[in-house]
Amino acid sequence: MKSMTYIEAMNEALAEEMERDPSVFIIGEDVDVDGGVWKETQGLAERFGLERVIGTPISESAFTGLAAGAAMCGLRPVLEFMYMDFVDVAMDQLCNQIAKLPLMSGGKVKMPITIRMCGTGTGTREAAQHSQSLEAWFAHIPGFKVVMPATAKDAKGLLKSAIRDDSPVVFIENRNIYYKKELVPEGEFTVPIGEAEVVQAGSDVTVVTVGYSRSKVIAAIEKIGDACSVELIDAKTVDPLDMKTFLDSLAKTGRILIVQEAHTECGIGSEIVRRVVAEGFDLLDCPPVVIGSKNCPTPFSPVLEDAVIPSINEIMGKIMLLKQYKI
Amino acid sequence: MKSMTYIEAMNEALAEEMERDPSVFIIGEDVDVDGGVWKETQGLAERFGLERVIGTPISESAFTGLAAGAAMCGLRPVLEFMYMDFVDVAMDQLCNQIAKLPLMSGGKVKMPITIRMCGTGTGTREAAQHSQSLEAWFAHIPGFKVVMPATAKDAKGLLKSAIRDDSPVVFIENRNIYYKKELVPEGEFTVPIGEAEVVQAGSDVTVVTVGYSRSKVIAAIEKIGDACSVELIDAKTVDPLDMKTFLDSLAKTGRILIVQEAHTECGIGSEIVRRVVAEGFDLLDCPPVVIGSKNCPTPFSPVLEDAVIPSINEIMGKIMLLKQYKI
Amino acid sequence: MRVKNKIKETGTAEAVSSIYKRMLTIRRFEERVKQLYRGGEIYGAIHLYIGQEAIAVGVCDALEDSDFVFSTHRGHGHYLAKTGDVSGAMAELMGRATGCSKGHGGSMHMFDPLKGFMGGNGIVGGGIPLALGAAFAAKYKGTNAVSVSFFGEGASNQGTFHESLNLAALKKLPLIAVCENNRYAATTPVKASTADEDMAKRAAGYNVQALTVDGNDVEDVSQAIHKALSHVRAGKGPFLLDCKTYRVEPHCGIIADTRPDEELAIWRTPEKDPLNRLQSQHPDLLTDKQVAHLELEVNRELDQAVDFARQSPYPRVEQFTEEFIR
Amino acid sequence: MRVKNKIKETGTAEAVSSIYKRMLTIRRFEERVKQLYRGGEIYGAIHLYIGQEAIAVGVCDALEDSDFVFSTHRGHGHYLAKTGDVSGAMAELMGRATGCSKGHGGSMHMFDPLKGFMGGNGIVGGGIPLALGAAFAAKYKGTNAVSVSFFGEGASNQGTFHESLNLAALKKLPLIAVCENNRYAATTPVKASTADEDMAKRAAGYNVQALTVDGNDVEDVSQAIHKALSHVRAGKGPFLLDCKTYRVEPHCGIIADTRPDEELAIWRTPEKDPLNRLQSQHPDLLTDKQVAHLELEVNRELDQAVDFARQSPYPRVEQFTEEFIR
Ligand SMILES: Cc1ncc(C[n+]2csc(CCOP(=O)(O)OP(=O)(O)O)c2C)c(N)n1
Ligand SMILES: Cc1ncc(C[n+]2csc(CCOP(=O)(O)OP(=O)(O)O)c2C)c(N)n1
Ligand SMILES: [Mg+2]
Ligand SMILES: [Mg+2]
Repeated sequence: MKSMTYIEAMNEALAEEMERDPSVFIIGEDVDVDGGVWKETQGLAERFGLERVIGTPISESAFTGLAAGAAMCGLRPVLEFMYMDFVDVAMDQLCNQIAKLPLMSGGKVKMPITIRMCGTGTGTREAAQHSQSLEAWFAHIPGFKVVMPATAKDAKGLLKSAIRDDSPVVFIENRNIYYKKELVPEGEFTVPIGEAEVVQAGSDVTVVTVGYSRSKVIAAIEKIGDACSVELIDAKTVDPLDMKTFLDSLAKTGRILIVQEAHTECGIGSEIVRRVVAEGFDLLDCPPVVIGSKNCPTPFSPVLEDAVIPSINEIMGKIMLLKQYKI
Repeated sequence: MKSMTYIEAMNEALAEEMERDPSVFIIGEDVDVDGGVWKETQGLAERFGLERVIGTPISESAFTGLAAGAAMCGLRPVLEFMYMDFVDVAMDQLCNQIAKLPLMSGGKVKMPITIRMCGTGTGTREAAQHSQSLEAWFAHIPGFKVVMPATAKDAKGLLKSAIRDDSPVVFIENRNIYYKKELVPEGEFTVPIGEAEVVQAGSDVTVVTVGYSRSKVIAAIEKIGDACSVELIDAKTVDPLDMKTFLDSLAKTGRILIVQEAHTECGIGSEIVRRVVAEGFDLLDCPPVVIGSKNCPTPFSPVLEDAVIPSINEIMGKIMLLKQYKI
Repeated sequence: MRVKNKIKETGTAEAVSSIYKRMLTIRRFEERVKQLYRGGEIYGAIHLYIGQEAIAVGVCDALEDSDFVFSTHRGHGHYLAKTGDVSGAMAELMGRATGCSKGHGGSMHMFDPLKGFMGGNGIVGGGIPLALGAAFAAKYKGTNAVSVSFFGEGASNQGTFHESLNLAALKKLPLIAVCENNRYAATTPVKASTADEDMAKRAAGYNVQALTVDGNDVEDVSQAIHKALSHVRAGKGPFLLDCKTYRVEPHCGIIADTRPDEELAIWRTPEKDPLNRLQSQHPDLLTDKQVAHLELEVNRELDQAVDFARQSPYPRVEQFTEEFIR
Repeated sequence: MRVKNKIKETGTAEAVSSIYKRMLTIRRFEERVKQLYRGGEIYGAIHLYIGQEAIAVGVCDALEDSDFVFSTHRGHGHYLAKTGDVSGAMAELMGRATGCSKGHGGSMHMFDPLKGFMGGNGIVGGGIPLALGAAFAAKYKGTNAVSVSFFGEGASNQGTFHESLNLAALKKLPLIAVCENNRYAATTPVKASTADEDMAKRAAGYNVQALTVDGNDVEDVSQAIHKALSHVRAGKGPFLLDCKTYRVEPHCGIIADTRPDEELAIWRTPEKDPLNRLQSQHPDLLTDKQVAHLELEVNRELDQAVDFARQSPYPRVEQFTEEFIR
């Protein structure tokens, strides 16, 4: 194991994959000269040349389409949005083109693209247009896989899997964990898409985390201490969902909480609830609960932002509520 | 009551609202000269002038923003997308601007815009880029109201309510019912946003329909006949949801099916399930079920399209399954 | 069945007759489609290419199989001109498993990547960035391929047009942007959609070279595309062709045509018609008798294509489910 | 508190000193913001306007309260120039209830619609279509108002730029597009983002008139905006100003500046600095002593604004919940 940040882990994944496969290239704003505004591509232009590390103008539709067209011709682009919120300007290329062309062509066209959503997150007072976690949009549109690594290890392993996957993979990062050092296995490894991880076994309540919320839930569990035995599952991939892992846990606990940073309505949590009740109704001792951001655009002022995004207190409260729920 | 089509009913609503309020104007592709490709604005340019019925180039981002800017200055635009699928090219103006500016301005800016999603629907062999029902995207983003009228009467009444509303309202139409004659009350009336309708009372199973699926469910109920007493509820508004009406019905039946045209994953159905289990867990005799389009882009060939969109048979099957479900 | 879709020599009798035949194939194909659509054998959204044949054929004749074409909602002509695959197109329109997209795509989504046909597009302006991507791939791999993006004058008002031309120019990509200015976008006339319809002026904003072309004259198209190709293949960056033409048919199935008769009449004359035009330019190389013979040949090929499509099976739901539903 | 943000006369001592003072207010405001950001009292994403003061002040000086301004992520200068509201801006940056957006918006989302300031924007290119809408509303209502859209050279590569200019030209809307070409978009130099950085050439593609402006010379900006205004107010359609300037600060809080020192040095000279420039153009009307006096005045006003913001309450969660959470 070695100690590195989420950003460094992804950077290493990119370098390894570019080394391994000359069809892999990187495209996005500012990725070339200075290694990206998050330092996510640092050193790659020097190492692999400006032919493979392509800085672009602020033209997300065009460069997303560029990646798509290149993928149709056999390349493996890694495409970057500087913040996930900016995907709104390129939704057509993503959802009408990238997601649909493989089917519409009768399978004649492949779309091996990794779409990195950099800088996703809340809590840094960047206001409504820089605070969205839009995984549910992509889970709603058939054609994508959607992953949300919450650790440096998963960031590296899932990024490598995404790059090797023949489907378009939406890869959602979180800016709050970019620069924290963590332990990552040395050398070559991948983390499979489609598998959740039981981070901590427990018997009272199952908590499924989506992306960054893992950190908040771990903090909540620490505070709760012995008062509740939580089985913590990091979903990691939100499309397709690893229902088996969720249901196996539910069979033990009978109680499930899903925590996401995104707005609750029509989010991944709602989808997990739909499937949990459809596939595990008899396992439930109480209603599944979802915690997400409240139903308003994210306000700037810290007092307001803290009130609308999931908090450790809210998570603790709901965990205890679930534990104590009597049918 | 008079007999008119969904298109005629909306046309009448537009004319009445333009007559009533000079700040109402219409903007969209082809809406001016020939009355729109669906004939939805027929006669309006002649009657109200080309200053108030604005045809545009194929520049959805710019004319959506135009409507938004005009609304910020006190006008009440009715904005048209020729097909709902084309919103992808204007998602930023819709979701980052229109939905968020009222909050980000501390309430200083209002966005009284009606966003008509014309020509939504499946079943007409228009393939993957002309077959999407994207209400869940807008329900996921705070700041919109979202309505989906399924009858000519509701089309008229909800369109008038939408135009008068100070929030942006996403108004989703369905092309399959555009030209069918139905009875509509004469003269001035509105249908309130946020209220579902119990279309038919019943005691065995609650079926909630989202938009056009109402027609399919009615056909299924007719076929089922006496075999099951269905309480049919047309959600009409999908954001905010009229949970009270759903839960009141569930209290009678204990069983609930939700039918939507959209893809199932992270759709309105999933959201309704989340809330039904959260707010009415004890009322449930069996797991809530959602029927939506299968998890692939909509294929062109009729045999394939029919296999992936909700069918009357599938609806019948699920209704009977719910009725017979033993805990 | 595939018909021959490319010749090497030009100006010879064989070349003229081959070009003529390919334009005729598109014309008659589209007329059949219209009939079959009315008869209920073809469905969905159908946009006919009638009247614009010179552009598709003139451009594609100059391309290799290894060059890429990205098409639009009005793509039958582009598909036929690039691939020559009449049967695959017809079967696709009838939703059959033998269709060029296995019946999954339909009229707006025909594909034949092996022949460099990278798909139609149901989203106006949606294909331009994709074409940019193929141009990028060609440069990345160091092949000599070019990427051609067809789009209408209506599409030139989408943001993707602007972004893609700028990016192509910056990165000196081998992109040829072919604007088919047929004077209408659905019911909207060009003067109501495009503040200045001279695309060369738009191209100049990105330092992109451009030529204005008579889109009803296949020889003019041909000259222009060859100029564009030598520019682009020399690594000098993108090129734009602004082809002036006219949409003689209504926009598509569902929309009535309310354009003034006088206007339509101008564009329905033999002088404007790209087929007559070519023949009149080469009366010696292409006699009436030869034309009559080509008519017979094309009709026979289309009969075969329609039969092929009709006899083809629909896609199998189980197989589709297995392969595409997650 | 609001500082005076408009004068009628030009070329007089009062006018020059007023313009100077407004530029100085922006400069010193931004310097305070930098300090307060480092000190943790201001947070979020902060993009400073230092070095571009001549553009905001030159443009806004020519506008009425009833004219509209749509700004960008780099909007403090525009806000101050249009509204004069130093306290509301400072309180907003500190997330207070007294902020111009009640603390809901922050640096990129300042609003004062009553003064015609229609908001910043966190999405590059996002504000241009909105500005088009205000121009439309002005024409619709028959007022004589104009709508000004500020944007960077980076934003000129977004599709919205293209679509909005075309639409404004078609509908002859009173839109003034002000491009602030500060030669960088984050770390990307203009030559890597914009195939031809002459915006007038882009404008020509839509038959839109344009002027190239020295964005560091407030008098040049002023002349240009007055020309634009008379064109636009006469109903002749949109106008574009291409203001050449330089971003002397790093892009924003989080991003290190790796530009070559020699390049930065060129733009940090007194000749380039818009404040020095104005004074050197009018040494008689604006003496060093007067400048020193203005410094004092501006600093006092900023002290007050900082105090005001610090003493202001945060927004109340209950009230916010009531009003905004559905
Ligand atoms: C983004 C988008 N907006 C609108 C449409 C509907 N539509 C289909 S074709 C068309 C007209 C296109 O005009 P043009 O680009 O000139 O091509 P033409 O039809 O003339 O060949 C329109 C408006 C669409 N398919 N996609
Ligand atoms: C759609 C979108 N893409 C990217 C960004 C990130 N971003 C913010 S400012 C900026 C640079 C903008 O450059 P320019 O338009 O020249 O304005 P400047 O910062 O130079 O004032 C970028 C890339 C964004 N906010 N929105
Ligand atoms: Mg056209
Ligand atoms: Mg800039």
